[in-house]
Amino acid sequence: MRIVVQEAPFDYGAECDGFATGRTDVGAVVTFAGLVRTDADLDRMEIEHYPGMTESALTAIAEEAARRWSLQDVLVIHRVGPMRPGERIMMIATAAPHRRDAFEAAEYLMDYLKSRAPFWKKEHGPQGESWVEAKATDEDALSRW
Amino acid sequence: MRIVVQEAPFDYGAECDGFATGRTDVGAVVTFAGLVRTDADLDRMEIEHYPGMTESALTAIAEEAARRWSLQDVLVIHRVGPMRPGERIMMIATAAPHRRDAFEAAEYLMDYLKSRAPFWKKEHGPQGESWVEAKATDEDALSRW
Amino acid sequence: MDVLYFAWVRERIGLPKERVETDAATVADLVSELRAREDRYDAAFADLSALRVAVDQELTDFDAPLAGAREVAFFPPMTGG
Amino acid sequence: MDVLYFAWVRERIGLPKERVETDAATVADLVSELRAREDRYDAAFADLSALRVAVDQELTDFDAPLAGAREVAFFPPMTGG
Repeated sequence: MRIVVQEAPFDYGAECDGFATGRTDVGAVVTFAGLVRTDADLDRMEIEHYPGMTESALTAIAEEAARRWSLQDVLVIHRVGPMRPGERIMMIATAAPHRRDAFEAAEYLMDYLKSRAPFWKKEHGPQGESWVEAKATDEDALSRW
Repeated sequence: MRIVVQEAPFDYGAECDGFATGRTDVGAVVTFAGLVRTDADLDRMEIEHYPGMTESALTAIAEEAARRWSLQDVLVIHRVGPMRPGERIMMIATAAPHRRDAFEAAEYLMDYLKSRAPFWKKEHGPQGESWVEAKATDEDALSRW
Repeated sequence: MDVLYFAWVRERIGLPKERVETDAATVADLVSELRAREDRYDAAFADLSALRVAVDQELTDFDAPLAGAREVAFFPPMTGG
Repeated sequence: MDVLYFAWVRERIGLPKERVETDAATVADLVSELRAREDRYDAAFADLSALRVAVDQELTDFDAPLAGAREVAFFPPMTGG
């Protein structure tokens, strides 16, 4: 298990490649990448976090996923600080013997990371800046688990 | 949309990277890689397919996914021929504005690809060779959709 | 029409593809004709629940009509992914 | 104890962190003390349903006890991913 919180960009391709290399007990790898998306005029996004709690919250979420599903590895990388549209904000990866475990664990990680890890997004555009509001659908997503 | 059936290995990392690069309308990328897994003595696996129908079946499955979910791109790469334990058999990738679409479409693609695209796996080990049998759970997985 | 066999169906029948002249109205009729030919066909088609069929590269059922069909393929349940 | 503020809570109160001497028994008691201080605190804590709280870096509720707590943090619902 590897949990990383950093300002620097990460190499999504290399991380995916490393996750699906060199093991004969892994049958299924699922990865997710979250990108800075914009429908409109977004100049940049800024992500604030709670140093210390961020790492422990992500670790607790990943450990719970490893308890619930049969997983061989879990990776979470989340950036903080300023980012531009199209940049990668974060990624997760799961490795499991079977695809259902890899998929469900990945969705669980994303649902909890979204609403239970201390990150806050602020958008900066020509109309000024505003904090991204949490969506009711993201809170509702937790009731699946 | 890109559908590839080939004998040669593919570059999972580079494909993932390309899928999550250079677009500001994509918020979520999900990828899946299937590997040759072995609990026991497996020397190699061989995948047979039905040239012509394979490509059209995969295209139909991907097109149906694009109808059901809001997707910006879909990729399916599936190898045929001989493969050793640890090698990558196939991958899919989905890109969408939101994570739920990317995840559900990826799971749909995998469930249908597994049971409705004309591939057959044969395992070769010290005890001889045998065709992999389809699992009832894979057929049952289709009832979700 | 062309009749194709894949995986263990191909191995039991002993060939991947053959040209068959037939007036069979349905896939099931074609199966009956093939089974009557030789033991290896009879054995390969003994349990239809273990087989799948495609007509002109589309999955279908054993009661599907064959009118106009150019290619019929028999194979076990698929195991991709 | 250390009291931390994040995102718009930090902006409204005007600082990221402060040392608070308090005998508050619960988070809610601490919130009442802070609101009584100044308008900017009162405004930041006006709608508790829009806020989340962590005690010693663990998410908890506003009725959580503060005995032994070293660090309390207030922030809006999280928006990671």
